[in-house]
Formats: sequence, structure tokens, C-alpha cells
Amino acid sequence: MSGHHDDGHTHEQNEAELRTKALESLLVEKGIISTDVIDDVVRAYEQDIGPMNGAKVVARAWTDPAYRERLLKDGTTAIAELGFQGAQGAEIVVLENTPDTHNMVVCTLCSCYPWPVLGLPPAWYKSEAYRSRAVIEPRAVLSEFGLELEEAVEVRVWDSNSDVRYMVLPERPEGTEGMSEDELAEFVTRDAMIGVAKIASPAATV
Amino acid sequence: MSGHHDDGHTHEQNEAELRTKALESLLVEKGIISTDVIDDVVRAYEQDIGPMNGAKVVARAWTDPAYRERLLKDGTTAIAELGFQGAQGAEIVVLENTPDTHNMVVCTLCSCYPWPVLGLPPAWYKSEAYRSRAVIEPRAVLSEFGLELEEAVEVRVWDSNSDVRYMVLPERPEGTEGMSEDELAEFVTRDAMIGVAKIASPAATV
Amino acid sequence: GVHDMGGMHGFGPVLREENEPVFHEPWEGRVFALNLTTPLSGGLRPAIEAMRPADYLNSSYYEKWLHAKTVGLIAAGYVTEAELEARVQEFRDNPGLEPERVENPVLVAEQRERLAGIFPPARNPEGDSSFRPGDAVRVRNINLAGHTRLPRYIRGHLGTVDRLYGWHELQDQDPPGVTKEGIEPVYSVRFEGAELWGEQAEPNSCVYIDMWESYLESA
Amino acid sequence: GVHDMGGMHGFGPVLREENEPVFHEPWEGRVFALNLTTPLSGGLRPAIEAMRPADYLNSSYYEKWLHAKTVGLIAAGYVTEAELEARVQEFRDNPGLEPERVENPVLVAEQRERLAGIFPPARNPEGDSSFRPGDAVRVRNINLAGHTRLPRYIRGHLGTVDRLYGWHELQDQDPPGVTKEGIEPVYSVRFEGAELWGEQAEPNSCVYIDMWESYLESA
Repeated sequence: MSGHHDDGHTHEQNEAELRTKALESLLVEKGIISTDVIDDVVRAYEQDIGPMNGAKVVARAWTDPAYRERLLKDGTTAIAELGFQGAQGAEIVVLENTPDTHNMVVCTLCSCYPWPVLGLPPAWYKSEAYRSRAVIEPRAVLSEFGLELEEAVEVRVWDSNSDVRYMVLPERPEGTEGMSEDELAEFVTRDAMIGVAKIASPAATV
Repeated sequence: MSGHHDDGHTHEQNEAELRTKALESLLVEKGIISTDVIDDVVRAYEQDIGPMNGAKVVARAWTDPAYRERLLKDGTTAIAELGFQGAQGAEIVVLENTPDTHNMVVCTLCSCYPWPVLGLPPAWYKSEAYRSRAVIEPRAVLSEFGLELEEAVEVRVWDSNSDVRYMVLPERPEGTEGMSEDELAEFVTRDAMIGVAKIASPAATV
Repeated sequence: GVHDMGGMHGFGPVLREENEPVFHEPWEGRVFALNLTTPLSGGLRPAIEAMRPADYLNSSYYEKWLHAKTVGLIAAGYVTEAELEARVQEFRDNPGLEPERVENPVLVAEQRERLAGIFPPARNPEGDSSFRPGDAVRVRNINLAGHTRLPRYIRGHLGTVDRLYGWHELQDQDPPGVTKEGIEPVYSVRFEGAELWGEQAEPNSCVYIDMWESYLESA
Repeated sequence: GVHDMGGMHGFGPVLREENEPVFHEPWEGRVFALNLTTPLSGGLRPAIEAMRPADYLNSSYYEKWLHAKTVGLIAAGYVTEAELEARVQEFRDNPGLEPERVENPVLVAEQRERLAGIFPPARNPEGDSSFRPGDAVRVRNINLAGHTRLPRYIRGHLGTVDRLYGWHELQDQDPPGVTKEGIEPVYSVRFEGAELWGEQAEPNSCVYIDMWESYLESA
């Protein structure tokens, strides 16, 4: 064990931080992991594996009807076409939102989430409030997110209790005709791919 | 406000204690209650209202068949004959344990309990473990209390979710023939009147 | 809410205490008596059940009472939050300070009389009832967000009416905070263990629970 | 256990955080990565679900991971409790001390390759299945004390098979700690809101949930 932090800060050593350091230190010492393996995984999930991946999938589906068809038929394979796969992505099912049907995703028992396309879940997705309420009062939850759906729209809540992971394919907003795939991907939000938001029309925000 | 405690002890002022003092102090100051009213109620539940009351009811039922019949038919009234009534006793139903049927009482939502006959409930009755488990695994719970019942004995769990309160009339143990009502009352335990124990035969403990 | 824990797994063994006192600390007795002598409409349970679930599970029995009583006394206007917090601060700043003693034998006598009486919940002595002992009933799948006397573990299940207890006021709140008006027959209903818990039920076991008539439908 | 919270009331509004970082504190990232790179059979969930309910509700997401990972690494013999506690004490006594850095580019490459691959749960590519899309099914009332993928809110309810996903390994533990052996068809099953929540259901809403075949019976 060596190496003092010399950034001059006084760290409040909270218990979780201490215990994490102890575990990492022991596992590194025993050769089970190395420090750079941990660094590398952290960096990957901070920088490479996030909702920008899902956004590319969505933008592709919006612009390529054949891809859209493959994506809805076999999400895992179609998503892997764009290079996204890995932990928590063994089987990804893509749910298509339409003017008549709104899909939203939850994991009531835990916080399961399609990492390869959305990265790690936000705190609210892991919250007891979201986990408990999404299945019994989805419209009330959506309303808190600012999304009011008419009664005529069927709300489908997907509880991710098996190894299957769900991602929502949001509706393409109006006013995006003629945009390129890259431009479209900029509009796609994480929340829309969880199904707690729609994607606003760029015209609406001008 | 006046009056320092001068018993020389340093009191650790826990938050609940502080807040209780503040509430009592304000309510007394406003004339809503007086100190001796609070003292009197505390004393009553510490000294007068407890399982010794239920024990008298049980001993009477064991020795007086007509009383037993009244007790099982209208617990509240028969219990009031012995002078026991009051808060949490508006309607008391007495459940008769027999060689074939074992009754036990729980309150899953809260900790409802027949105060006039049993006093205030023990901590285990109020525990999450008892409240959650008594309805789904009563035999396992009874077993932790040292009571193993044969499968042929029907276990009836009574969940006290309304204003009705339940008290168990335990089986009179063997070896108590000829004892007086007062002697019998000595044998009756709180746990037996909740239904998590039987009353041991005095012969067995000799 | 998390208080509705009948049948929930994970709470561990039932721990008992030998020679347990009625109150573990003096303040518990004060809170208990304070509540009993200043009854408020609706009681403590709605406020206890509205606690954050983590707080509920982390609070002792009388800590929950104290919390709910405080909420109730403030809501009813007996004390204000500001004067309460100021008074708490006085006691915090003065360890060993005790509330001023005021005696009132008349009040003691009145309370004794009140507490020794029966507290009958308002109810009709009799009326119409839809079910008879032996009737097969199914518990309606009611999922109120507010206070209710219908635990989750019994919803949707089949039972048999054992007896009619009488006519009791409804206690359920819908919406939360608003107690439903009405007096209904309350029955004792029996549910077989296997009906409630399937294959995991213990042998030869059953649950009796009190059901307001509107909780039930014929089965 | 309390983790099985679908449909439970009382958890308040869904609170969101603007511009939330992936990890709120560096140790969270370390715990996350540490878990991903030292996979243990059975994963973290059984140990998380075995936490005291009050602790479960009072712990943050990564505090739960840390707890469960520690339990798992000790159980698997990677570290002993004694050496862990001794090491914790060293870090406690030496604020600012960081774990020794050891680099191993070969391990980094291996982990990258592993993590970039698909992690297919062991399963059969095909087999017999009892239900077809459109079939009416009832969820069996199974009440395991151990880890299960059958939440309480769905037990006993009527649904309709939507599609067959494939054959997945069972994950349920019975008794607790012992995962049931077997590979079964897993279906997506649709439940109408009104079936699950009665009158309190929101209009035109439903839940889709994944059901291992042994959770279901024909209805």
C-alpha cells in the first residue's frame, strides 16, 4: 500500500469510501484486479457507454425503414450492428411508441436497465418512488415528468424482471424532415428512450 | 417553565425525550392537560392495566362454566363484569384454544391489542418480524416461541384490523384440578393470552 | 405503504426481551399518556403511515407516536410549529430542565372516568347486511393510497364469512386525509393459508380478518 | 422483502436531478467497476435483498452494491473479513491514503474484450413451451422467501401471453441461497391495469412483465 493523495484537499472519509478503498486495495494486492482495469471500466461508463449510443440507434431507425424493422424484430442484433453490446445487453427488446401507444420502462425489484444503449441509470430510475409507482400510477408519474397523455393513448409499463432489457423507440418529432442521422441523434433524449418523455419538435423550441 | 432535575445524573438528551418534554410543557402551560393527569395515566398502565387482568378473566372462565359461556359469546360484557374495560376494549372477542384449534393474535397494519385485559403490548408484538410473519408462517413463529404444534392442530391467526380486539382463552393445564381462581390466575401468562404459548402444567415444572 | 407488512419477507426472527418494562424510557410513558389524554380525530395512524418508509422502519414505536402526535397537535392548532421548536430548543439548551409541574385533581378525576369507560366507535346497533356465516366471498382489489384497513395480502382472495360483528364506521381515507363516510357491517372472514400463500402456506393454518362489507363481493 | 415495491404506496414524488453525473462520488465508480470485473455466481441481488429492510431503504444504490459485493467476496474466499476490517482501519487512520496503483495492460485488454461481448445467460436455444401468444394465464401464487423474479403485485392475477422470448435459466432461490435448477420458456405477459389495481387503476394502462413458465397456469 502506498501513495498519498497530494491534491491538498481534506477528504471527508465516509464509510463507503473507506470500505471501497480497502476492497480495491486488497483485490489489487492479491492480483485479482489491477488499478487500470478499474480506471478503464469507470472511464468506459463515464464516457463511452451512455444514452448517446441509444440515440444513434433511434436516429438510424428513424431514417432507415429496414433497420427499424430489424430493430423491432430483434433489438439485440440490430443494436449490435451499430457496435453496442455488452453487460446488461444480452437481450434487448425495443418498444415502439406511436400516437396510440406509449411504452415506459421500469424495474420494480431492482434497477435493471439496458446499459449498452443507455449507460447507467439515473438516480430517479433507481428511486423507490419510481420503482413503486410506475406500475400502479404510470400516468401520474409521467405527469410529474411533464408528459400528459390523453386517455385514448394506451400506456404500457414494462417491468424488467428477467434478463430481457427494454428500450423505447420514441416517435420522431415533426419538423425534423430532411435532417441527417447525426443531426437527429442530437435530439434523442435518455428520458424518451426510457419512455418518460417525448421528444420535442425542434420547431416548438424556436 | 421551571424545575431542574437535581438527581445529579447527566441525562443524555435524546431527540425524542426533548421533543416530548417540549410538547408536555406547552400543553400543560396552555391548560390542555396537567402534569398529574399524565402521571396518573402512566401509573395506571404501569401498575393496574396489564395481563394480570386477563389472567383473572381466564381463571374465572376455567372455574365457572356459565361465565365461560358468557365470555365466549360476548367477551366485552363478560370482561366488564370483572371491572375491565376502557381504551382499546370497545369490543373484545375471546378465542378459545382447544386440543384441536390454536388461536393466535396479530395486528399486521399497526399493533392493535386488547389493553383492558393485557395492558400495553410487548415490543415483539409490535415488531416488524411478528407483524409480517404471523400471517404467513405462524407455525414457524410459534416454534421460535418454543411451541411446536402438530399438523392435526389447526392454527388460526387473527389479524386485528378493525376496532375488534382479540384475546385468547388458553387451555387449562393438567394438574390444576381443585385450585382456586386466584391460584389459577397465577399460572396464566400474557403470551398464552396472545396465543404464542400454552400454559405449562404445574406438575411438569416440579 | 411499508406499514402494510403482513406476509412480507425479510424482517428476520421475532426477538423477545425478558422482563420487559411497560415503558423502556420515561418519555415513552409521557408520550403514551399525552396521546391518550388529548384525543384527536382520526388518531395517529394516518400520520404514522405517511412517514417516509425508511423513517417508519427506523423509528421505534413511541417515536412514531411522538411524530404523529406532534403533526396532529399542530394541525389541530393546539400548538404551533414555531413555539414547539422554540421550546425544544430551550430544553436542548438546558439539560436537566423538566417541564413545569401543574396539578389539577379535577382533570385527573375526569380523565380517569373517561378512560375507565368503554370507547365505543360510533356505530349502528343493527341494520341490513348482505352476507351470512358460511357465505363464500372474494375480497375486492382496492388499492387506496390513504389509510385503509384492507391489507394487501388479503386483496383478491377467496374467503368464508365466519360471523357478523356489527356495524362499524368506515376508517378508510380516499383521497388520503379524507375519511370515507359511512357505517357498514363488519364480518370476521376466514381465509385458508393455501389460498393466501399457495404452496408456501404452512399446513392446516388459516387467517381470520375483519372485513367491512364494502371490501367484499359474493364469490 | 421490501425491495419488492411495485405498487406500494408512500414513497413520494419521483425526484430528478439536473445534469446528473454518471457517478456522484469517485468511490461509486470504483465499486461499480470492481463488481463488473470480479463477477460472482448469483450476482449481488440476493445479498442486497437480504439486507434489513430499514438498511435497504436507508442505503444508496452503490452502498447496497458495496455491501453485497463485500458479502460475496468474503463468501467466495477472495478476502477475509479480518483482513478487510484491518485494511479499512488503515485507511481510516490515514486520511488521504489511496490504494496502491498496480497496472496490468493485459488484464485491461482482457476485461475490455469480456465486457464488450454479449453476456448471454445460459439458456437453451429452443424447446417445448406450453403457452402461445394470446393465451389467458393466471400467475401462480408463489411466495418464496428467497430471491425471486415474481413480484408480489402480479401474483394471482390474470394476464395474456404476448410473446415467447426464449428459454432462460431460473433465477429463483428456494430455499434462500439455493438457486433452483432449470431452464424454462420466458414469456412477456400483459396485465390490464384494472386487473392489477381494481378501481384505483388509471384508465387505458397495462403492465407487461416477463414470466418464467412455471410462474403461470392456464386460465
